[in-house]
Amino acid sequence: MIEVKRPKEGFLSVFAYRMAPKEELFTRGHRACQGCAAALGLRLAMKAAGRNTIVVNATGCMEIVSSPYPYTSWAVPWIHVAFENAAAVASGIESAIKVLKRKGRLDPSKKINVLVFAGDGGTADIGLQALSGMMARGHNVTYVCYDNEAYMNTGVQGSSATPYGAHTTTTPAGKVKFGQGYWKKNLPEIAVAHGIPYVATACPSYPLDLIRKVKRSFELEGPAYIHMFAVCPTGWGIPPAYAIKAGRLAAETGVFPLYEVEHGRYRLTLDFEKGLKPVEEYLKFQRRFRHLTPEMIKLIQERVSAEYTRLKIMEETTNRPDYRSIAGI
Amino acid sequence: MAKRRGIEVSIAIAEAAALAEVDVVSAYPITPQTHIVEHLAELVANGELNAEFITVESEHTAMSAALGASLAGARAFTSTSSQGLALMNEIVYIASSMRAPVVMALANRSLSAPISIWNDHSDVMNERDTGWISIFANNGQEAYDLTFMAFKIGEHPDVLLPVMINFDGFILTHVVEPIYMFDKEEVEGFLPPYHHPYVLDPERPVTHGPVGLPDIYTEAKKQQEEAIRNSRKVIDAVWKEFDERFGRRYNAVETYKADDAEVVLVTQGSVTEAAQVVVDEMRKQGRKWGVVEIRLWRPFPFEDLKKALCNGSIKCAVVLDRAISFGGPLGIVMSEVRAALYNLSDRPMVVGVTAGLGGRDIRFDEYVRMFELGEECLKEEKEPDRVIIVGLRE
Amino acid sequence: MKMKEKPKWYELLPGAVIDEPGNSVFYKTGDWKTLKPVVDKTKCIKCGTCWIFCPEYAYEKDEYGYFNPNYDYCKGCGICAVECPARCIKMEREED
Amino acid sequence: MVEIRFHGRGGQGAVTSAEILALAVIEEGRYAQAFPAFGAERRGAPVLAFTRISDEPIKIRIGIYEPDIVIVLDPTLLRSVPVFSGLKENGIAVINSKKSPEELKAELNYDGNLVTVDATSIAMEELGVPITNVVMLGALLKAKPELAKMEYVEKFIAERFPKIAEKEVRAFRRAYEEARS
Repeated sequence: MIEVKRPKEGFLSVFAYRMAPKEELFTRGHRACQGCAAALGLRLAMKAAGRNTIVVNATGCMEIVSSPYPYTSWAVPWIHVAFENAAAVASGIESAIKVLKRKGRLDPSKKINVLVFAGDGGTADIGLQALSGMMARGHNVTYVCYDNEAYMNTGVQGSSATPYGAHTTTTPAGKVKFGQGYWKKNLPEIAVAHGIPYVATACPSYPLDLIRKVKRSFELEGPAYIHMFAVCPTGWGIPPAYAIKAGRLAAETGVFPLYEVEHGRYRLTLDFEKGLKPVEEYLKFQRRFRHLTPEMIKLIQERVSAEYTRLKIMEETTNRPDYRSIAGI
Repeated sequence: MAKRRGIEVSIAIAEAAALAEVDVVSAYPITPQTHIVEHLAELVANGELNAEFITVESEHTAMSAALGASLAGARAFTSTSSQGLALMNEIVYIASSMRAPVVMALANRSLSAPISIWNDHSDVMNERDTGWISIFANNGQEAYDLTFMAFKIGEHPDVLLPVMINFDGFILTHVVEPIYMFDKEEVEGFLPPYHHPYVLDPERPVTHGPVGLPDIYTEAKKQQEEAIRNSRKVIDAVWKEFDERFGRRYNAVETYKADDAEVVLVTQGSVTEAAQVVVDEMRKQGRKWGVVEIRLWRPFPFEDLKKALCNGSIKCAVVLDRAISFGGPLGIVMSEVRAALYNLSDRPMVVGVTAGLGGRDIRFDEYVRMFELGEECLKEEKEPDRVIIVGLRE
Repeated sequence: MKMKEKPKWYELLPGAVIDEPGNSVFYKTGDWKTLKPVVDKTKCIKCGTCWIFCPEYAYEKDEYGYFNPNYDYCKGCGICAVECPARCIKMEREED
Repeated sequence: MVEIRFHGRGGQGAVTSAEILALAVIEEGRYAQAFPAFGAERRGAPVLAFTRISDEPIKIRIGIYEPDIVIVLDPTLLRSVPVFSGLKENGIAVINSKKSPEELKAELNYDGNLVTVDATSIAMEELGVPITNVVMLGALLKAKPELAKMEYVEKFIAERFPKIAEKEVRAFRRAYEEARS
């Protein structure tokens, strides 16, 4: 058995106040829904990123709620251009920083982080090409996809990150169709396939873990992709008060495993020695899943278990000394 | 001193961008623009140009990255054609709205379908209302000069708008011809260092591209409209300064033997000089013809055009369109010329023709036909509603 | 806040840039709520869980180390009440 | 104005020779234009390139339909391409062929000015490859010496082919010597 070192802070938010940066760079007065986990995720990510950060925001919930003129919730330089091109705009900004430093027009010793926030639609669907280009070219950018599993900004339409079986307004549960008809696109693995230095999943229900991962992404040179689970009470049909709980359940059931891949080496940052809870616990209190039949739940359970096992195997394999020595980790 | 060199026009355009010491080039290959960006990539690869060359995965990203770089404080350049421009369209509009002074060299090419890599003006006309300053070059020298000056115009603090320089694909891009090229010392001080008053700087955070609720959108658009209208002063000043320093004069509307002409052909781009040759030849036969070129397409030079066309001599202006507005007036430039003169009592007749679509050569006799069409309309005292296609097999 | 909600067109910065970082703090979202969190300080362990999980960071730490909701921003989502490990936060109805 | 049309096959360098000629003319302070015909062809297909030469700035930018000179880089093109199309009455055809002008005239049923040179053999002997674009420029200058100055043409040949400049220039000179009219 290979010993994997896991960070300890993962689940103890009780220590959060002492351990989290106090500075708020995503300021209040934003117009996100009550209990919006994406807004919380941005707030936490900004704590990690710090003041010397340029944020590029794709069109989407977070862009809309944080910048209705003349108000801005951004205490850092921020730019929104369009829906599908946040990674492209970030590529341009990062290139500009690089050349301006080389030409001495920016202080070369000053580290400026470039951080992208985009939703799942802007990442898994319309923005995938731009993201792929950014990762392939190796821009030193951290791309955070806040995944609320549908086009929430336009009123809960299905995206390719919408989970199997979920009801959305374009994948409605009707008499002959039962919600989203295909499996959620695995974006973190697409990012891993680009061979970039850092890929992670995160969830605001685990704030210290999220903060640590965003920080880590900036320590490593090159592109980083962080897939952030963002519970959407409005779109999922759950009480706003349960936003954090729902995220925790997603992790505990294995529906959204928390892991990171650093230079190809996998690590489950939150592992459950006693095993995962059944997915039904996660599914049952969400309105978007309430039409699911036992057969569909079984199908989902099998898929989740298989994916979790695969991750464990990846962790095991990529931590083997022979792999690590060849991969130069 | 500027050296006269035989050079492919594409290479010269790339050299103009290099002369401006662009910081970021982001571009995607498309015929017939490719030689421009290939040459810039080569200059960067050889260390002759200290810039970041971003090999983007689409034109959409090319413009997005250029916009990002521009607002991050870098002088940004891109180049495209046809479908590439059509794909960028969304960000082309946003770039001017966000006041990013990107410079784009546009090798004019037709739009699909059927797919055609050859020259006409469908691509630029499709972007007519995107809020860019848009200027036409007729030959390699002009393409070189105008590209270099575009940075000075767009980046001027009173302007802060992107500029596109149009030159005909293949017809100009792939031609080797003599061009006077500047050396660095010679243009010293002409182009100030890049400066944008609201860059993405952690020392002074700004929010770019906020949500424009109905309360604000109209005002934002009005402000943008004023900006491009006011850019005219800067454009004229930059062209004047260039003339004073380097001895080549550019005007928003260029006229050729129009003073005593009865019929003029109104042109844009490389057909202008061909039309001049036709005028020279036919004047030998006593035909009083001339050429009026709309070099500055946006902001539209209303006053200059009125002055050029309502000179007391011109009775008919035949406008040569190189693109089609389907189901509309057909001729885009024709409509604009007609609209510009609409309320003038002494205006000439405006006749629209189109030719040279999708790379079809316009031959000498076809130019003659265009002028003659104008003469026929004068004789019949009838201004046709729609554009006549010249050189069509019927 | 010096920026205007309804500026004239010539009062806008180029591209409608906002040059007042984080000025949404002047936009109070406190009137969104129907329920408001009330902290029972006798049970509070001052851990800050409410603070870390609040999407609005409505909780502010006072001089005694307690975290108090700022009702100007609190939207009344109730996350704090659910997450509080000491169970010291109750959601109560806003007064009429 | 002199208008010249180059006939070659994609990859044989017709465009390069059209450009070298234009560059040599421009170097003298005169005016020239060189450009390819912009087709959809790829390597191997018959292609065209053009050069215009003038003492005045050149304003015409369409293809050349009535050339003063045609140059045929590859003898096999004679079979498939109407190379004489539009050639002016007093125009010149410069053709890569082993045959003498008389033989070729009879064969092609053409009685205008004709210059031939065995460019393929020269290219094989001097360069080791049957690339005849530069070689044919030698024959062209023999046919019409006032087009451009030999030394400038050689200068741009050397610039374009820095690694085999000497060989290319030698081949060019041989063609100039060996061309028959």
